[in-house]
Amino acid sequence: MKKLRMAIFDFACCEGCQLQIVNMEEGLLDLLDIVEPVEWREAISDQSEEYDLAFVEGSITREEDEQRLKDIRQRARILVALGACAVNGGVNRLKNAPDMDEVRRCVYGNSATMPHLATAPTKAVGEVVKVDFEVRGCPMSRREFTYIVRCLAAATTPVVPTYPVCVECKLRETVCRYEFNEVCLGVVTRAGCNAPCPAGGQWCYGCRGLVDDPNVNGAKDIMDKYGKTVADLRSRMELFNSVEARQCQGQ
Amino acid sequence: MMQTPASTTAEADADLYLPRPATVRSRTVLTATEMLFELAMDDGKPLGHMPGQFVEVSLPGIGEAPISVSSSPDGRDRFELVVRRAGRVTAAMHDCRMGERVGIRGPFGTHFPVDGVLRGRDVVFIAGGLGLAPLRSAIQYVLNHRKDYGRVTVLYGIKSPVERMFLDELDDWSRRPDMTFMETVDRADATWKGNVGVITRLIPAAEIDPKRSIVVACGPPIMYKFVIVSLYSIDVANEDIYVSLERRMKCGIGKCGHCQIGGLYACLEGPVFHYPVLLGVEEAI
Amino acid sequence: MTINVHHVTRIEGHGNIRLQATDGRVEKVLWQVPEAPRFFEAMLRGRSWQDVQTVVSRICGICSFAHSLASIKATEAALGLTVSQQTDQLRQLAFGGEQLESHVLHVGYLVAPDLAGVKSVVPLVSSHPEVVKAVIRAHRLGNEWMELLGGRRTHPVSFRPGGFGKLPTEKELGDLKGRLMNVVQDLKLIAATVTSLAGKLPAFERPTEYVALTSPGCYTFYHGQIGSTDTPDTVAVERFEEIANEHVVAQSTAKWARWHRESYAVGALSRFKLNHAWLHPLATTTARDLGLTPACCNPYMNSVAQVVESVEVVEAALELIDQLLTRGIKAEPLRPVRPKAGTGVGAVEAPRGTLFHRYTYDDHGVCTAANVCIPTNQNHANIQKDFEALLPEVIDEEEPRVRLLFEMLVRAYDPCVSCSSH
Amino acid sequence: MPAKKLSQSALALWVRKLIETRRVVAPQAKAEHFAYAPLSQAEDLRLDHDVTILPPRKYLMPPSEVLLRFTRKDGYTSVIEHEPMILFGVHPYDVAAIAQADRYFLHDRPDIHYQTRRRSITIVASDVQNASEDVFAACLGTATVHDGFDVLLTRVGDAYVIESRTPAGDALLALAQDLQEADPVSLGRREQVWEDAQKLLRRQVLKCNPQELPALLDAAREHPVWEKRSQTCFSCGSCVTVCPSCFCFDVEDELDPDLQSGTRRRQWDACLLSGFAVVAGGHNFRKRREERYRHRFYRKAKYLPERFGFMGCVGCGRCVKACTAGIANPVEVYNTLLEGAS
Ligand SMILES: Cc1cc2nc3c(=O)[nH]c(=O)nc-3n(C[C@H](O)[C@H](O)[C@H](O)COP(=O)(O)OP(=O)(O)OC[C@H]3O[C@@H](n4cnc5c(N)ncnc54)[C@H](O)[C@@H]3O)c2cc1C
Ligand code: SF4
Ligand code: SF4
Ligand code: SF4
Repeated sequence: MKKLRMAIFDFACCEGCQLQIVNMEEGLLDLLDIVEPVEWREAISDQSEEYDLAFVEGSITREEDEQRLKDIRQRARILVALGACAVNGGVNRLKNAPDMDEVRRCVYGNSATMPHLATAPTKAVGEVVKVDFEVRGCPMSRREFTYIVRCLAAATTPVVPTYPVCVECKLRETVCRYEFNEVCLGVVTRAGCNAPCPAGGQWCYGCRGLVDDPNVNGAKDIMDKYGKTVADLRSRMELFNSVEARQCQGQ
Repeated sequence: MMQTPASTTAEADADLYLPRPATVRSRTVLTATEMLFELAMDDGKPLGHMPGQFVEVSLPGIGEAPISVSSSPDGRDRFELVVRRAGRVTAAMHDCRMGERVGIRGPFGTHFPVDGVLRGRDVVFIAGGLGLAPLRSAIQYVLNHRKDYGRVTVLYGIKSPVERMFLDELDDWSRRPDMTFMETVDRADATWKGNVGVITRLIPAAEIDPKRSIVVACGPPIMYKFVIVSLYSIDVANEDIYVSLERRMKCGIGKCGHCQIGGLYACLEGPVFHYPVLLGVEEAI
Repeated sequence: MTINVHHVTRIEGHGNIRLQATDGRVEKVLWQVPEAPRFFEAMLRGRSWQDVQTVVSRICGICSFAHSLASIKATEAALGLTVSQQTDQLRQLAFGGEQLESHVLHVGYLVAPDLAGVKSVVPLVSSHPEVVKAVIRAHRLGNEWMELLGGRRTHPVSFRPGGFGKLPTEKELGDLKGRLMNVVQDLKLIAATVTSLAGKLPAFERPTEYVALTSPGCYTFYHGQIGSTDTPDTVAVERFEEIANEHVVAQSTAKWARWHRESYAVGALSRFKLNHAWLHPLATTTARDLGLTPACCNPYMNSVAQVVESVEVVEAALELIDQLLTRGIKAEPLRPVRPKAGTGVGAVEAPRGTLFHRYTYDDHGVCTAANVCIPTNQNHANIQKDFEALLPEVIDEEEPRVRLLFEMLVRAYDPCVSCSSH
Repeated sequence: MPAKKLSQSALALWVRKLIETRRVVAPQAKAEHFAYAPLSQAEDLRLDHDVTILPPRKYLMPPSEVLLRFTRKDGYTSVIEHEPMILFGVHPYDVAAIAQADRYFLHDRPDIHYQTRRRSITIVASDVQNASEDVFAACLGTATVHDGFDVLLTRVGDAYVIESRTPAGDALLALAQDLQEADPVSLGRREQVWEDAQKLLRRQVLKCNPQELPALLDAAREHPVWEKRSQTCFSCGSCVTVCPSCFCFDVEDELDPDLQSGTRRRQWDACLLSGFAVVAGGHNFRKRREERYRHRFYRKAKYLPERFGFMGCVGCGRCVKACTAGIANPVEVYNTLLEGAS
């Protein structure tokens, strides 16, 4: 079987998703049996003109980055968005505000107008170019990444869960965060991560994005039941799903 | 954890989930999305199915999908499947070349009563789209034993002319003096000279004698609603209707729970149902 | 000679090297950071005290534990929360895992190819299988160690303001201890390999100011005050803005810092220079074997200091686990927090150097202002100064060699460039 | 074998002995709750547990289990996994649920994956010492059981009455020291425990005889309760994931790193999940929340009883707690239907 020529690129992000590839440890060696990295700045010093499989990590926050991304898209047969930043903008969307100049001043003070500090509202990769597949999560799950790469190498379509994180909590016998009186987004968030956050002692903050048909009405009722407000829910949802959070009305 | 290599135990033969090897003997493009496969079990034995039954087709690393047997049981060691490219397994199946191995479980499920109540009666087949695939098995069977049945009518409805399958057979059917074949398309194109409109239009025109006929229908979920109403309008009784239903299936043997239609299992009590059984089963049609 | 390295490889984030010289005369020597800035300080405004660490952890995937812990310390300081000794020790223990993981990653995957004269770790898999396996094992242990204490390897979830959301069991700590004892062999092999290749590191020296947290009696990563090689006085972490003096320059989207001189350095070498006296025995021997002395002013030796620290964190962890197990792990449910207005600073030694977070909260525990000062920010100016000193020294060498020396210099700092443009 | 008696300390010694000889799986503390897990020391055993988060079915039919291995070259082979194991401390309602699973998987054409695991499991049942706040087993006749286990333990004061029902059970008892004949007083107290269980395991009260439920449901398809209660359903499947009487599964292939071989696995599935009845092309046979929500009750209280003769619910109450939205409680649903019916 011919190895897929793989490239990895990053835009505005923490590069934690790429780190997951290194974190596969010995599994990385297995991966190298089916893909050949031809460009991966963080790990190797090669560059290439074309790729079968391009992974793009990070959000798009500048005009020049849109161009770079479009160029990558042109060279790539399959383009996969890697991690929340790439899939839906992730935490980077939190900076989007009506007044971007004010945002620049907040960080760079008097120097904010210097041209190299220009920034635009955060976009997900899919808002700039066509994305063929997504690996969700912040960071993405190593298991899911491996699975998706294997599917692509075997020329079949990966199937990823569309049900909420609660399923995985139940299977792990994790005690529900609502029992600790905490606002957990697991009820409306796509599973596939194996629910590490509730198992690790924290609520799910929704990094994999919402399920296809989130029952936000249901979520509001739960807030009442546990003495929380929709504002609590929305403020947590904003972290990784600011677009949806804004649509979630309430006091 | 202990693993018993099952090939060494007698029990392995009894593993309901273990596919048996079969080989692709030929493949024929039917339409842009449908392909006909001729398969033979590697053990050389006939599949042993009845018209209307289905098999579970496995491709390693991709998965399994239920597919109706489209050929009539005729004693040969070959059988035919029509596969529409719909998802993972069916797409990978389309990539299967001659000589490639697939896994087969089954045949499973109920069948059309070709050896039972159909005998001696007028038979009306109503096929919507891919529904022709399973019905073809029964149609062939009936035609092979033509003298056992009364009038034979086949009504075939399809979205557009390019989706017609088995053109030679359709042609043959339309010429045969011992049967009636009528077809219609939802949308005609430049080449199409025949009927245009939904399949129910054919029903009044088919001169079905409600007293003598048994109707056997197979098509997409939406088709049944209209076909049944139309059959009522020509006084066909519930007792004289059989339908074949499709549901999601993960085992084919009544364990996985996916294909439940109310309390019925599409893989055990179906896919072929005597229509009265479905009356009052809200999820059925 | 014109050298333009557009995006240095094998570092975290995007940085460019721009060198130009004619007839032995330097015309341009620049360390550029074109990384897209992310505006985390702006993002934090309006976030609840409970969600702040979740957000700031995303500043850096490689040192997310450092960010989470600095963040939690800052939030606790602002809200007036105190934590138990157990919590404090478990956090320190967790942090050791990140130092090991990060250092091994840097030395084993990113620096080693240069020493071996190849472009990535991939060829080393076949040319140096034993040491690559040791690197993978040590890296895996670092990761699993982090996962045990932090709930995940990257972007931890078990640390919560006031304590832990989930505690490790005594059995798990016991198991970790056993594995830590085993990893010592791997670290020795890695150190020996680095020793054998240390000759490949350029003999370039440029004294500068070295800054790190310091806390007498302990080779600290987690507590302490700001120390410097330029002054015997230490400064409270709450005053970090006065020592970092962050400013914006045209060649970088990341801010620069300076204290007593035009630039200063943070990171493993700085920590070693300030705190070497308190290294554990095996780490002390390792430093000696590697030829690392407190007088060292060679920035390339930062990677060597990381090897020493890898040993140090394992020794320190073994000690911590013993103390924790002796007292026994006690369930300490999180106490409800009543938010109040306040401001607080948290500082830790991230693998790459000193990291500061400052937050201001209002009465409802909503963050109204934040300032985050990253190790690599504090190093950028120093990298530039190193560049300026190095180029004249090597100006007569072949272009590829010069290019390599500069790339290696950048890598030696283990820069977290995207982190610095947070 | 006639009933015997074991002191608390003898019980602990016996458990220690069992751990030495075989994998023992038993309820242990997990946060504020309990979960079945491999027992490494007798001290961790919690026979006083109210209910475990997941039922013991996770050992009879693991959440993810290999059915087959395949290679591209050689095709498929069955993988029959099993591990001799003692399921220790199983509450009566869970024993009843295991009997249901036996019936479900072994009737007609037996599932040998289930069968092989099942045969290698020895069940030490335990009468309930502390009732969970949601339990209603007594309403469904599963507060106590008289078969379906190998050994039954019942706490009577400071001691246990222990009774073996099978040769496998006898073999376990043979490992116990200080076994005494159960005296009439202890046996009498055991009777009392069984009698009390009928009151204790009735924290929720079903206001009809379970046999009446199929008929009740027959007339209730259009009842507003489905729509009303399912409004807040998250389609998270928690209620069925924790259910000892749910058996639905999904099957998936997984490739090995070399892409040339791999496994076919079955995973627990849940009819409450939105994709459960979706077929290729996207048609969903149970598209609306209320349809999925309703299906669960019909499957449990109508379809399964009609097909297999058992009600697909043993009254453990796990779903009540597991449901974040608080709508899964079957007793509430059936009682609401009853109100309308009367
Ligand atoms: C009794 C029966 C007879 C059928 N006969 C034929 C036939 O003759 N020719 C033909 O082309 N198709 C037939 N189908 C439909 C065919 O099974 C589906 O198109 C096929 O399962 C899609 O699988 P996939 O892996 O390609 O698609 P994916 O969408 O990738 O499927 C994923 C999984 O969903 C399940 N699934 C999806 N769609 C269906 C479905 N419609 N029915 C059951 N399970 C589904 C399968 O278990 C599959 O593994 C029949 C279905 C049934 C139930
Ligand atoms: S998705 Fe999360 S982990 Fe991945 S790069 Fe973005 S911030 Fe980092
Ligand atoms: S902790 Fe969160 S994800 Fe888990 S069951 Fe509870 S609500 Fe669902
Ligand atoms: S539990 Fe939630 S926050 Fe955690 S990884 Fe999963 S989706 Fe992301």
